[in-house]
Amino acid sequence: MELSILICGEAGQGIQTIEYLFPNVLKDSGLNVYSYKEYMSRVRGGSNSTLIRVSDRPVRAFCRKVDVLVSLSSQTTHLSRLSDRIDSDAIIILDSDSNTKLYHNGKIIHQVPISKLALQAGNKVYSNSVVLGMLCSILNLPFENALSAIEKWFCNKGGNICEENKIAAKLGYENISTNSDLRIRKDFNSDPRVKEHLLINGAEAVAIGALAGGCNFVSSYPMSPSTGVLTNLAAYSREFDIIVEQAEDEISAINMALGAWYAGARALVTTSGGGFALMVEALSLAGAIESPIVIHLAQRPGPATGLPTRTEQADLLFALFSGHGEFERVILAPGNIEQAFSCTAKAFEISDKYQVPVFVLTDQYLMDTIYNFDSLKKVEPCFNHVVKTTDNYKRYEITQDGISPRGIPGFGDGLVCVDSDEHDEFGRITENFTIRKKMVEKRLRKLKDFSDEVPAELIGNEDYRYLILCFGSTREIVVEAVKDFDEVAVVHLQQIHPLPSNLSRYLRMAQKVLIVESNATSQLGKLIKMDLGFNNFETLNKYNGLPFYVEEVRDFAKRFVKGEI
Amino acid sequence: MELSILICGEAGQGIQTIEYLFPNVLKDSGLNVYSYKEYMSRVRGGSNSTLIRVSDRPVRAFCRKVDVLVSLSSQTTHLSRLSDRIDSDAIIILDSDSNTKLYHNGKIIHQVPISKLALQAGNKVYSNSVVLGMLCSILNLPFENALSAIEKWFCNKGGNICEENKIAAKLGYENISTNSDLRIRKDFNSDPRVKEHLLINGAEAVAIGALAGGCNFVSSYPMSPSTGVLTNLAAYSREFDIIVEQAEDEISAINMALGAWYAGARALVTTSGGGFALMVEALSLAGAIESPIVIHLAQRPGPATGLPTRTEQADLLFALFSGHGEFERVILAPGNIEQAFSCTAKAFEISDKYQVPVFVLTDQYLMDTIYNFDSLKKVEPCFNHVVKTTDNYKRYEITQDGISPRGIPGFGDGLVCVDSDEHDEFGRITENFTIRKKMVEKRLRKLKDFSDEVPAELIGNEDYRYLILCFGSTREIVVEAVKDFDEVAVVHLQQIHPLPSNLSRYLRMAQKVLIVESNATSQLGKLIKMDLGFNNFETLNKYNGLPFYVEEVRDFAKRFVKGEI
Amino acid sequence: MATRFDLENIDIAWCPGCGNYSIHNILKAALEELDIDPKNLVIVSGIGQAAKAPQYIRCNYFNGLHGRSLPVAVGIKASNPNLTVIVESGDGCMYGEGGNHFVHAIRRNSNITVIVHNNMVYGLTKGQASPTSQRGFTTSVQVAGVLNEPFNPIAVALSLKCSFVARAFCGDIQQTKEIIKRAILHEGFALIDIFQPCVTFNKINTYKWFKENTYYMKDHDETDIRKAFERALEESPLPLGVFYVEKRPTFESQQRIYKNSLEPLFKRKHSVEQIMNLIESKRRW
Amino acid sequence: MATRFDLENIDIAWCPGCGNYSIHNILKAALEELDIDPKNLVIVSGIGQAAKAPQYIRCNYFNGLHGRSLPVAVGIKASNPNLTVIVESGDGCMYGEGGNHFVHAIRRNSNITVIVHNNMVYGLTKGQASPTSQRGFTTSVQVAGVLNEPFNPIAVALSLKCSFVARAFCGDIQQTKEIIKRAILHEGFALIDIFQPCVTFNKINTYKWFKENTYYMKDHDETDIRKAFERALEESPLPLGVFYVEKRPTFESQQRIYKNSLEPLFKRKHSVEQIMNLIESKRRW
Ligand SMILES: Cc1ncc(C[n+]2csc(CCOP(=O)(O)OP(=O)(O)O)c2C)c(N)n1
Ligand SMILES: Cc1ncc(C[n+]2csc(CCOP(=O)(O)OP(=O)(O)O)c2C)c(N)n1
Ligand code: SF4
Ligand code: SF4
Ligand SMILES: [Mg+2]
Ligand SMILES: [Mg+2]
Repeated sequence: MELSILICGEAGQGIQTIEYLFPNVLKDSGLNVYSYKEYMSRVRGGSNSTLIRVSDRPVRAFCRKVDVLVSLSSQTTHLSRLSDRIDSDAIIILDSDSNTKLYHNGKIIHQVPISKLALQAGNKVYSNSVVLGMLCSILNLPFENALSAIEKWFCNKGGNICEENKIAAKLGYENISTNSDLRIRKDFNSDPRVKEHLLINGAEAVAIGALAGGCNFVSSYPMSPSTGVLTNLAAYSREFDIIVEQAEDEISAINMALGAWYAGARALVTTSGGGFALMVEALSLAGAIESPIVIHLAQRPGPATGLPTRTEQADLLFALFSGHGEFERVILAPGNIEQAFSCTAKAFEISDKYQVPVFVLTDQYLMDTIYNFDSLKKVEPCFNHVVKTTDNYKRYEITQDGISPRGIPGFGDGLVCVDSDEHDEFGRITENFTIRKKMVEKRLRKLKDFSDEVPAELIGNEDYRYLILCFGSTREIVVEAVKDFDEVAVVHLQQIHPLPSNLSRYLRMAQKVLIVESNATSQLGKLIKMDLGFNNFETLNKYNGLPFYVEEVRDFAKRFVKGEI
Repeated sequence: MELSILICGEAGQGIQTIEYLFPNVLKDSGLNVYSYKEYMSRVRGGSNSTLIRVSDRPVRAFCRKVDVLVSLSSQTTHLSRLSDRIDSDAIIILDSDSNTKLYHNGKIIHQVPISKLALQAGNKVYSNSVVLGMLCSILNLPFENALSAIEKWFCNKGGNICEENKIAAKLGYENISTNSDLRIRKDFNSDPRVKEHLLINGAEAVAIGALAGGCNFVSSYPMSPSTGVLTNLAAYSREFDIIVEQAEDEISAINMALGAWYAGARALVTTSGGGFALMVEALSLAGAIESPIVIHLAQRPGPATGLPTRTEQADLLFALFSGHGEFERVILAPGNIEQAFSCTAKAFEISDKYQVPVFVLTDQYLMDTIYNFDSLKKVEPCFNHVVKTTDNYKRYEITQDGISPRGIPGFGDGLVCVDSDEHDEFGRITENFTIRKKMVEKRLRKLKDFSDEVPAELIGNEDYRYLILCFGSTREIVVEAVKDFDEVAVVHLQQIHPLPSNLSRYLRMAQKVLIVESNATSQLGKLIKMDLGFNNFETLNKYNGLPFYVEEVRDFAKRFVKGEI
Repeated sequence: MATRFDLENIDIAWCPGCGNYSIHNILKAALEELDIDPKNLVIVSGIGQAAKAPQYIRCNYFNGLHGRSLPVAVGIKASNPNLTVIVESGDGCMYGEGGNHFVHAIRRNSNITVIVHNNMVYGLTKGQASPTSQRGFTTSVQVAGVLNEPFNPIAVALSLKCSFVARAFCGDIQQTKEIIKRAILHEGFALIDIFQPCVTFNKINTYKWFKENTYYMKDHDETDIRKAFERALEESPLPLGVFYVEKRPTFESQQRIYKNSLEPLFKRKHSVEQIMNLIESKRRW
Repeated sequence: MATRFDLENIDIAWCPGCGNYSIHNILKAALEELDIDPKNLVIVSGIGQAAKAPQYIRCNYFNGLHGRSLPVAVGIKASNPNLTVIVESGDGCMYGEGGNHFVHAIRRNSNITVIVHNNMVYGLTKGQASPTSQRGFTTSVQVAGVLNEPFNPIAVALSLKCSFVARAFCGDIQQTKEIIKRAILHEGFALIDIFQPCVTFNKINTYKWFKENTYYMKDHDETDIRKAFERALEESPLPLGVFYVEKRPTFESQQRIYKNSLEPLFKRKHSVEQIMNLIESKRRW
């Protein structure tokens, strides 16, 4: 049993509140829930929508199909914008003064006086509560469930707000209950375990993952869609020992973070493509001074400002090759919320251990995705890789594995000297050709023995003939898309660089390989050609700013399996 | 007949003057000359050297072998630093108070009282003139040749300077003539045509190429080894209609240049890896607004500050994948001085025509290389791609080849609107998914029909079994290294992206392929795997900050042909 | 007032009640009164709410990167001094991300007009502190309130001897328009920092607050930089008006190539012969 | 004077006669007199001739990127407030490439000391103009001479209410040393712009020129920012000494985590339990 609900309207009309309250109501009711919002780069007006999927089985992916659409706006422009997602059997509800039906592009529109009911309850801004009531009624949930949500959310705001919102919800609830066309009453099986689940979005998962990784310093500059990680950490800074600084620009942000690592902190920067572009020189600095640094890079469509609030996976090769000169780095791209947490925590450990930059590569889709899940990976105590220095300490001691014990100033008897120029083992500037060569080799040796921190994950039939490869945030979409296919398996990559050693075998076992990426130039495909010499694959790409729909991956995969592609 | 002379000493001791005067003397004497300097990142002191090769045939490459070494310093540290280049048969001359011999590390050192002779002529700083005299004598050139050089250089400086330098040169000349050990007197065949040759370095060639390409605006920030292009253009600005602006930083430099292109100028930025790293966001802007921009990227060893005055080819993949989001670009890497000129001129034409960023990828080796040559490619009148706009002008009109006629403000009846956000055909911001998709495709379509501006160049035996592939500044070194090999040919690439269409055939015709690159990670090799699916090659890499020696490429190629590699 | 700069059928992305609307209207009126030809006008902006402004005016525009409007404008004006070049951006864009260009563009004294929509907050990214946010201002990032000394654009511009320095409040249409007109007519770098309420994210510095905390300078000597600096340091109330004006050669006027003619670069000839001569000269030394 | 900061057998890359040597010696003497432990001292620099300075002192150092010393220093001091953090760089590094950090680090008021070797030229890259180069200064890039208004670091710092602002001349060892000592002891961002002749590339602003064109301020009220600004505008001769001092909370002292203890971040416990509690709290809303 499943239902897919799309709520649309202008920025500022209250979608955000519903998007927060309703999933929580559903979870409290023991139902699985997924939500994702697509929204314009503006604060008021425009046209936004949030998809909420409800199910008695776990749901975790973006889909095209809409069963119920609720428009907070009376403007039909929102419907037009979403028209390719609204099939003829969808129930469409539009705010209106009347309670009658209407036809739009051949579809029936149920008009509900949402804002009128809100006004009746006391204020037009209570529309979101009206809709909450409506949605609860549509799903046949007891009204009490809506009520307790409203109490939690509004009842510390003082005045009549709480009571009036309750009335608004009630009016919405009743409007639907008494409207025979709109009683859907699908019967969901409530699962009591779901009530105990976690419900967070990708941004929170990265932020909490950072804490789990021992992050105690974050310096960044706001940029969608990466800002959520910064604001979450800022909120945690009220209780956790973490310094949160908004820098004057991204260049400052990353240099500050490098200073922090140098002095013994575990620092993070969170940014998006354009901001990261400004950090590239300092990334190379991290390479030169062998400083750890964790970079959360939340991708959005480029080039340049592009589509600031939308999603894409087009910065993979940029992350891999950015920075002048040659030095190592690690790139992790979590596939879902649990992995957003675990990759970020792991990023700090890897970065500290190998003394290389580590990227956590996400995107707007993952940042703004919410679903319920059972648990996160266990938080481990941080292993501190810093050594107490002795007199005559060599920051860049040449070692077999290329990793030199890392000291910090003020801890031990040595001096810690780091230099962006080529340097000797003590960190002092040198132009000696032999030392230069040794230092290049030392820096490039560090990941030679990189054991796979996150192997490629095979999902589905182990005796596959067809393999679908994807990375990062497309995981759940691809998995749902082909879950009922015979002879098809999915391989998902979290560890993009170095590529996990088990990947090549998976690829070569397949008769045909399809690579699914949210970009136009098949960047993972290029990487696989380059790193594995594997050239034999088809590609599916999307780059209009929206994530893949489950359905379009499914349709394409069908044709791929049939040999039509 | 050939002689290889190495002059060494501290920064500030006058090597630079000799390096300027002596090649000119040689050319005026009808001898072919090549020179390259390796020097430390400091203004005084340290240890630098300049290699000058003289020959009666064209010489254009860096070699290990030194026949004559002249040290302007009495310190033997310079000799130690250069010891792997000094064979037992080399004649070593060291400044000293006495005129006697000495043994150092088993080699004979001829002591010549260079600075004493200079002082005798009037001032210690005339050492360079003493050495000039010595060199002319060693080569058995008439003293008059040295004399006229000194007149040209010193005789507008006023006072006794001119006369005293002449005396110094004379003293140097005579010291050698009367020293039987040091009379080398190889007999070179003077070629009168050489006297009419051009003699410029790579930096001048790029600067003049820019003028030839119609460059009339350069905004940059000083950074070795790219500054020479800026200072040359600044010098030309006294006569040419070109605006030269030193920006406050590289971010400003490139944004200024984009403003200049927008208003109808042809703008260049010249920088090195670290400076370019700061331009990456604006590179993406150029991609988004489809602005032409020419970027001269003079590579030096990284990461970070690295070795500021030395050479490397390690920014190839960085140039190729830098910038967030997906957009096209062209990368040209000239192989010698003539190509430095022609590539730069061509870069402006390509950039204007396709409205994409074009890189001219050089390095310190090419910038600081000097040799005589017959002529440069003909200067062509610039074809102005700008259109006069009409009312309702669409800056981003969707066209079949992806290229929209480019208007500029104040020229025609239209308005020219460019936007770093995703935009419609008029350049106005949009979040329409369909338009987004079309614009991505339009931008990526522009180079689909890119006819090879510079095909891969096959040098040597067309019936080769062994192929050596190289790009950019290693051309002349590799060509000289294998010129006497049977069954070996060289393919040199100037056009790195898009790869020229004739490359693949050349590669697949070879039995074995060797790729020679001045970097540690074989970046061209990676590119060829990725773009051509060609995986079957060996590599030779150098990354200590010095260019390849002809000899080391030759030795490696020998072993490669023998099957030892 | 209808102007030649109006666009039809456009969807303006600002919130209802936002101060950007009035700056927008004032600017159009000022341009109209100065009789400027839209085809000869270029508005350059960065990224932010304010930076969307050129999208809503009939003109040429270059809507570039966050923080990078000034170098673009300098490049445009230097390549074609006949264009009227106006920069319009937000406080974060100009003084935060773009701070270094702000400093150095002032030193250059390009003949451009710079209008900063100063709402003391990052609007587009939803309410973080900007360099001009007041101490104690709490946001989702500055959870304990802003700790830094606010950036005083007037004082900084004066310390750089900016040749035209003014502050305005968008709530006062008439005087703001006059200041903008003077700025556009001024030959050299003209800065106008305009107080602009952000009704969504800045609940402290509202229309009311600005009205109550500002006053117009009277009898102020615009040529006295010391006095101007003293005024710039005043905090409550904040002075409005023109702080300082100086006549100084512009960046463009000092370029050799514009000494005899203002012909823009794109109209100048590419002389093959001159280049050939240069090349030939390299056969001798 | 021999100090605990001396290094043996080092090859200093500066030209003979360069002003950097005396700044170097003065700094070592000041540190010695303040009895600072080299192990507790971090010198942060960028890239340039001046920026090589930390290589020649016995201390911890972070020799970072051109222009980026300040954010690094802020990050270090914030992570471990017990370290003495000094920034040493050139005029190009600090006011050119690093201009935006200069502006905003001052606003933050981190407790760091910033020593700028101001030789009014780009030394390491061989003689181009820097932001502080005087008008008319000709170089291989500025072939027609510098056209821009020189950057006045003192005036700019004052306009940002920098909590300690001073100018010195490296030719005067005694007074420069005293200023440096005061700056290091000052709690907050302390700027000392030190005139430093570049004997190789700046033939205008020589030792002699600086001697003849500077004077020490007498009877100057260091707490009066208006007076300080007036002084900062004086051009010939140029005033030396401390222009302005203000006591203001530092960046570090305002951080919640340092309210009760100055324990550096690396010594603080990673509390698995606290994180588990946070995670568990996400099961409820
Ligand atoms: C390099 C970069 N960093 C960050 C951003 C995200 N960003 C867009 S607008 C903005 C702040 C806008 O504030 P302001 O300039 O004051 O304009 P307002 O929206 O308040 O008018 C930021 C941080 C970006 N687009 N580019
Ligand atoms: C990003 C970047 N741009 C440019 C350079 C080249 N560069 C090195 S030092 C320097 C200028 C140095 O001038 P200044 O800071 O005044 O120091 P000085 O050498 O005069 O002491 C420049 C431009 C660089 N290293 N990095
Ligand atoms: S967020 Fe603020 S600045 Fe932006 S449009 Fe709304 S009110 Fe105006
Ligand atoms: S170039 Fe100038 S600043 Fe650099 S070391 Fe020499 S004299 Fe000093
Ligand atoms: Mg703002
Ligand atoms: Mg300097």
